[in-house]
Amino acid sequence: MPDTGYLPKEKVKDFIRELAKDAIVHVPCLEGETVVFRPFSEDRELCLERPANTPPKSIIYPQSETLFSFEHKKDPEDHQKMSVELKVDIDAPGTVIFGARPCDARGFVIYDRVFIDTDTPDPYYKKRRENTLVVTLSCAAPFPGCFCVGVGGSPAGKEGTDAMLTEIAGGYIVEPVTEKGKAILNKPMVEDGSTRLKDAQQAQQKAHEAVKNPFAGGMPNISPELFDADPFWEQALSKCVSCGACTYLCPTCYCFNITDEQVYGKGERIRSWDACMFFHFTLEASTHNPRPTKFQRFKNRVGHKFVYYPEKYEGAIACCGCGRCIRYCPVSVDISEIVNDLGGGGKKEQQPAGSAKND
Amino acid sequence: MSVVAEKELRVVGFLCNWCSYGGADTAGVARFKQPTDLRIIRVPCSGRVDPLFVVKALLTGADGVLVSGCHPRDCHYTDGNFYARRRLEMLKRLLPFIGIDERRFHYTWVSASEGQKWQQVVAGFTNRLHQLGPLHAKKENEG
Amino acid sequence: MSTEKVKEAIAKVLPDVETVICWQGGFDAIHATPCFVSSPEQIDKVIWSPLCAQNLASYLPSMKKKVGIVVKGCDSRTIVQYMQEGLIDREKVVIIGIPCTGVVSVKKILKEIGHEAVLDASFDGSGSITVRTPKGEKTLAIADVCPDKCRTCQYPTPLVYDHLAGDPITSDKPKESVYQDIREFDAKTLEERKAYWEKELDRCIRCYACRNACPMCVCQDSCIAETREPHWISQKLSLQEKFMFHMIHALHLAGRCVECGECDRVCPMDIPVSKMKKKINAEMKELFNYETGVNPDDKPPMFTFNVDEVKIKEHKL
Amino acid sequence: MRVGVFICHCGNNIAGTVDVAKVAAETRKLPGVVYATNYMYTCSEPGQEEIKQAIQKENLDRVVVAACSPRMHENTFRKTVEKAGLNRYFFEMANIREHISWIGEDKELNTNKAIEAVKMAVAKVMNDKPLYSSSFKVNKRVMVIGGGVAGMQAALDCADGGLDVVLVEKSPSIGGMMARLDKTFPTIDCSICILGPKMVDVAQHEKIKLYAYSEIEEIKGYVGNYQVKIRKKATYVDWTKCTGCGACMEKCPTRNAYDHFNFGVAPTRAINIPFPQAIPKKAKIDPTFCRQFTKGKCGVCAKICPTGAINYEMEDEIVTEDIGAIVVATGYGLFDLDKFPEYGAGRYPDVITGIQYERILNASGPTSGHILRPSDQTEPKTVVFVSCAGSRDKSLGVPYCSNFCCMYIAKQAILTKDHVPDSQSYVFYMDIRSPGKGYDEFTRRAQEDYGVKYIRGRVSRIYPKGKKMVVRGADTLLGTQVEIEADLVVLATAVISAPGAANMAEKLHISYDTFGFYVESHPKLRPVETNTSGVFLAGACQGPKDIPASVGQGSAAASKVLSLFSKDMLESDPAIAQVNINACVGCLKCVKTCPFQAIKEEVLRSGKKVAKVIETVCAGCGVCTSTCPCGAIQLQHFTDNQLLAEVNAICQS
Repeated sequence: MPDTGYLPKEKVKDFIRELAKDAIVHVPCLEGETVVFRPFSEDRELCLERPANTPPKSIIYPQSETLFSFEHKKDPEDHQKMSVELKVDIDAPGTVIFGARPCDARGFVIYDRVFIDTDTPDPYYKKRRENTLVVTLSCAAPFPGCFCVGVGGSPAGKEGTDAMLTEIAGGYIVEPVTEKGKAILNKPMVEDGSTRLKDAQQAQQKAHEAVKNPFAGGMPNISPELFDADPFWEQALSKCVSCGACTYLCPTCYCFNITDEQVYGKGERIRSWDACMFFHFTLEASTHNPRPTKFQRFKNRVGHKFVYYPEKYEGAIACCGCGRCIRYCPVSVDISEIVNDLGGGGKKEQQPAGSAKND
Repeated sequence: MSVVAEKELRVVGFLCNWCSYGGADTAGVARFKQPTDLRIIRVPCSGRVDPLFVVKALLTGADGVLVSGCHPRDCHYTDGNFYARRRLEMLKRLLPFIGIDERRFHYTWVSASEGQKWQQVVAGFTNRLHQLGPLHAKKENEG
Repeated sequence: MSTEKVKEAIAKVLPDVETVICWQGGFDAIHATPCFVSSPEQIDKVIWSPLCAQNLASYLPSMKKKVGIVVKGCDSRTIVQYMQEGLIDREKVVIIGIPCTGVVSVKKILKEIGHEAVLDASFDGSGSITVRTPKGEKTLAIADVCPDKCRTCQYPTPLVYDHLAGDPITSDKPKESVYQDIREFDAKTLEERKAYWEKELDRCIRCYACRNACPMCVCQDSCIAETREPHWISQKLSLQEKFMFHMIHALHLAGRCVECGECDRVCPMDIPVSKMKKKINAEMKELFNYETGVNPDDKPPMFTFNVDEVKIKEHKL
Repeated sequence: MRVGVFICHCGNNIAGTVDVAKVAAETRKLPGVVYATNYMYTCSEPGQEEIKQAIQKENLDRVVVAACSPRMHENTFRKTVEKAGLNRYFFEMANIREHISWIGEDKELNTNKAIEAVKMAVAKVMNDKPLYSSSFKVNKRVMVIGGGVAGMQAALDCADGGLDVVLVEKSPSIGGMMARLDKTFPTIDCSICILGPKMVDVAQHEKIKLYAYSEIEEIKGYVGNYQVKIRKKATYVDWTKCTGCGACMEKCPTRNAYDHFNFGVAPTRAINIPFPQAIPKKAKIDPTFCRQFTKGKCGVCAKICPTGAINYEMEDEIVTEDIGAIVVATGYGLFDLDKFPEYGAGRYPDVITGIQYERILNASGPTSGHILRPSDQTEPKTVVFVSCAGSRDKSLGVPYCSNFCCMYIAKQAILTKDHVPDSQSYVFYMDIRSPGKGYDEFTRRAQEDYGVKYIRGRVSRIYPKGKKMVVRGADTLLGTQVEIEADLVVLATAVISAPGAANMAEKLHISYDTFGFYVESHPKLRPVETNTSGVFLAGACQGPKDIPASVGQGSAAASKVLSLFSKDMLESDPAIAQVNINACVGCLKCVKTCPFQAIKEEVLRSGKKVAKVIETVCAGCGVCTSTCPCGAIQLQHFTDNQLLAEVNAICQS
């Protein structure tokens, strides 16, 4: 069996159909002007031309998920006795994410460290991650706001991916990354692509060079003084409207909230995405909030991605440079600009460890 | 446990304490027979009825919502129903825009002495809803 | 329309105020971003062009000191509405008005250029924008890529201002055109409308960008979409909950939406968020002959009443 | 949470069409409910005792009673749970009688509906919060609006009970309708002879402050603390100087002014004292007729007045009175003759109303008590009375019975015979309604002793023929047409609500029915109370009633005021709006919509602007709660979450 496959353009749909035989295949679909991941069905309009507005993160890490459901049950013999019945469902069906971008897949690596590679893995995330095959599509050109190369990624990066497609004339080169990914080379629509791999590599190289690198001179060395200076954030964030677009569209944001939603004796315990841009983030029951202003909350967002996470995970930056937070920000807040400003001109010597480790 | 399947629809009524709740009591005292679908929530004034209650009910399972207050000028709180009238009219005009039949929402004025009118309102609205049928597809294990 | 006139006006106003809220260039050549100018040397970075789409008036209620602000005609309705509702102290705002012939919608430009990264963009002064991408150049008429609100703009010149940067202009758009889209949507069947909203709202990710960018959403951190006291909606991501959120948004804006279109502009999922509010506005016009953000002495219709409502007829069963 | 549910049979009223045992059984399955039982009469003493015992024994912390309407017994049971140590707001009622058992015929559906009603109540009670009243001082002054016999009685009883009374009368004299009557039935007592002394008592009572010729402008406040603005209408006569000598009236050159007191039977002067016994006996000028006002010159009265009391420049004056309770005794009005086209629509001078005939009969009336018909001042020999002129007539008039017309017709017929012994009276009637003490005997006397001819049937037409009025009607007992050539026709026009009754109700925040009569709190058990605490009703403003009933209600209302004022402090209703200052964004939309101006702006120490509820002014309507976009101002006991719990109980479970 060859190491590299080739998928002719006209067979893409057949290929997805084939995958859909024993898994739910999430594909980027065009809805109006919006690209969103949807479970594949024949009436969907596939869109591989540009990254989805929302990353596929919710497929493995849902925006809102039921951890368990509960119901208060009365003892039929003694109505004074009541028990609580719990139901947990952590089963995850076989799933394929098709057409995610390398930055999207890289987001999963950031989550894996938090939810899987620990002493207490999260069963819900773990099960879904294990049962999901990630087939990415490398980017041929950058999109507004993209800066993956600045944070150690690449338009053809393979972190978090099981197999990667790269567009060449007439079709796609299929490069398996993991054992799981190799299996798709067996699908009947996939031809041998070994001879054309270099075309793909050329395209990848070209794309890599076209991506803007805001940290061209190296990752800024964040100044602790600036980082802790309120005026810095007030200056940089006056325009921020504290919405959750940046966090909810971010492939690497994973803060969550847990709430019980019940109506009349039964309900569910829900885990849902939180966003550090919201006032309710870290709002305490006493009504005290350690981060009462948007400045403090945005500091948390930058800190989490560029300071705290790297401190905890051997320098890995919790940002994949997909550019969505810049692209979709109502007031065009540019996180790369803020990180640069935080550097105050000082640069780190080397590329981020997160990517270096895997190279 | 819920409304009796096939026979009843889910109808939520918000009644002001002073007029319409009293009107419903008057209808009861006079034994004016009515369909059984309606479930009544007592509020002090129709002005207390945030249109969002109507929306919430219609979105979460009600087949119809009825709001009834004192006749204009006869509000126990002087002006409450004047606000209600504007808000509820606005809602009535918005509902079809979002795809909910405006006939599923009715607002009216019934005084404490109008037992007969109350009977007509309940019967008329319930019949209308039965003609329209259920709003929601049958739910399985809705919680 | 000239940046120089705006800069001059800012320079004139600046000594009187803490800061002037205006626009500067954004992360690429088709984005502008709000900026807060508080010293003369910062004036240089100020721009004024059809890129300046954001409604800066939204920042006013949160300003504690006296500020200057640059507004377009449409943005000025926000200020008028704030005055109606007592949300700002007019004495503490110095308004630099700009007569505006229309701005551009970044979303529409991106659609035209295939969502490519933008290398450069320029305006030729005669109503078109030329955008350069790695794939080449494209010249677009602003009239083709303007937000929908510009197509029916009735107030190109601000309704309230202290300084006007430019000469007043009047609208050449027919008044009837404003709610044409609403009337067209009204003409659809109930099922079509229902299906439309189910499809559109299903994309909502509840990021609340529409809410937070909305100048009239006064609650912000206290929004009942997130509270448990009261607990109107849950954290589930069902269509029902999304619908409920948008109804909260729409009903709280009933007779208050100034049609600035910020909600539509900022939605990352391209949901036509403003549509329900515009529908209500059309009804407010019909019922009470009320138009938001036009006359500072008007009363928002949901906070007042007439003992005899001429247009509201009792509904029969 | 430990909720106890008590399901009432109400004898057979509920148990007849609701399976109460099943309701109890299903209720026991509800989460939170630890005790549920059904009982024959929950409101009875043993029934209430059972609730108290269950609270102790089962350690209940919330109680639901499924029985009749909360408008009936909510207070009863609140007191019950309070006596057992629970907060009175940890109680809810499910109305399974008026709203279920009495209106539904299908027992299965009724039972299911009752189960749901209980479920809603349980959902609500589990969201209830304890609320605590605060107390406030009562201003022990009472205002009586209306100086007719009912209002006078109320004023005198209150004053005799030691209260300060403010009596407001819109016409120049107190006395009301009774002062216009000639005699009263069934005793043929002289009306003014028995009323006059009462009027004098009112005038002389040191505790009663009288505002005659004054109207209520505005009422603000709440029980115990009302502020009432009174408009003292301009009389153009300084009443502090006027001695009531009547010289002005004698000399006034304008002789065609409309006489309101005599209902226009004859004209009066532009400056007049309405009647000899008027209290206060003071003159007033009617500017619509006075030449000084219409033509700009005259001044006769000013010249003639011995005390110089005339003041043409006088203007209305507004005074404010602080009071604690209000008795409304605004009386009634009469149906207009214009409404009867078939009776000439008021065009025939010899077709008059019953009250006009009273004035003609009256010794101090325009004819000095001689019966002379208006057209030619001759003595009528044939008089026809038409009862139910507008009453019990859905198409032209009002559907109800005007209560006292049958009686006064009999009285007037008797008096006619007394005055003109050779006269013959006829009465067209539908039914003779005479259920009072001695009443039926009275109507029989009219027929048997005075020869009044009663014809059962309605009058279809009245038209002139020479000097006579032809009354054409049916005699339904004989089954024939009847035509009577009468000299005078008296119509017993329907009693309607007083002019401006609706407007007054709106000022008072009380309810009125379709016809403008004020609605009492309960038709049987709270006949003089209204739903607005501190406002009581007396007399015909609540519905047509005769003198003894009006006097009785006047006294009843007074006793209610006296018992209300027996305490120095009143307890406030804690179910009012409350602001969560953490959630409040200070947009102050609630301030704009509050119907009571009960919300004001407050600046916290942090500089944050928030809304603040003035507790004593808030009436608990909840308009603010539905106005507040962020849910920061919540009407207690009807909060968003409490109502949502009910909505969810219906829609989502």
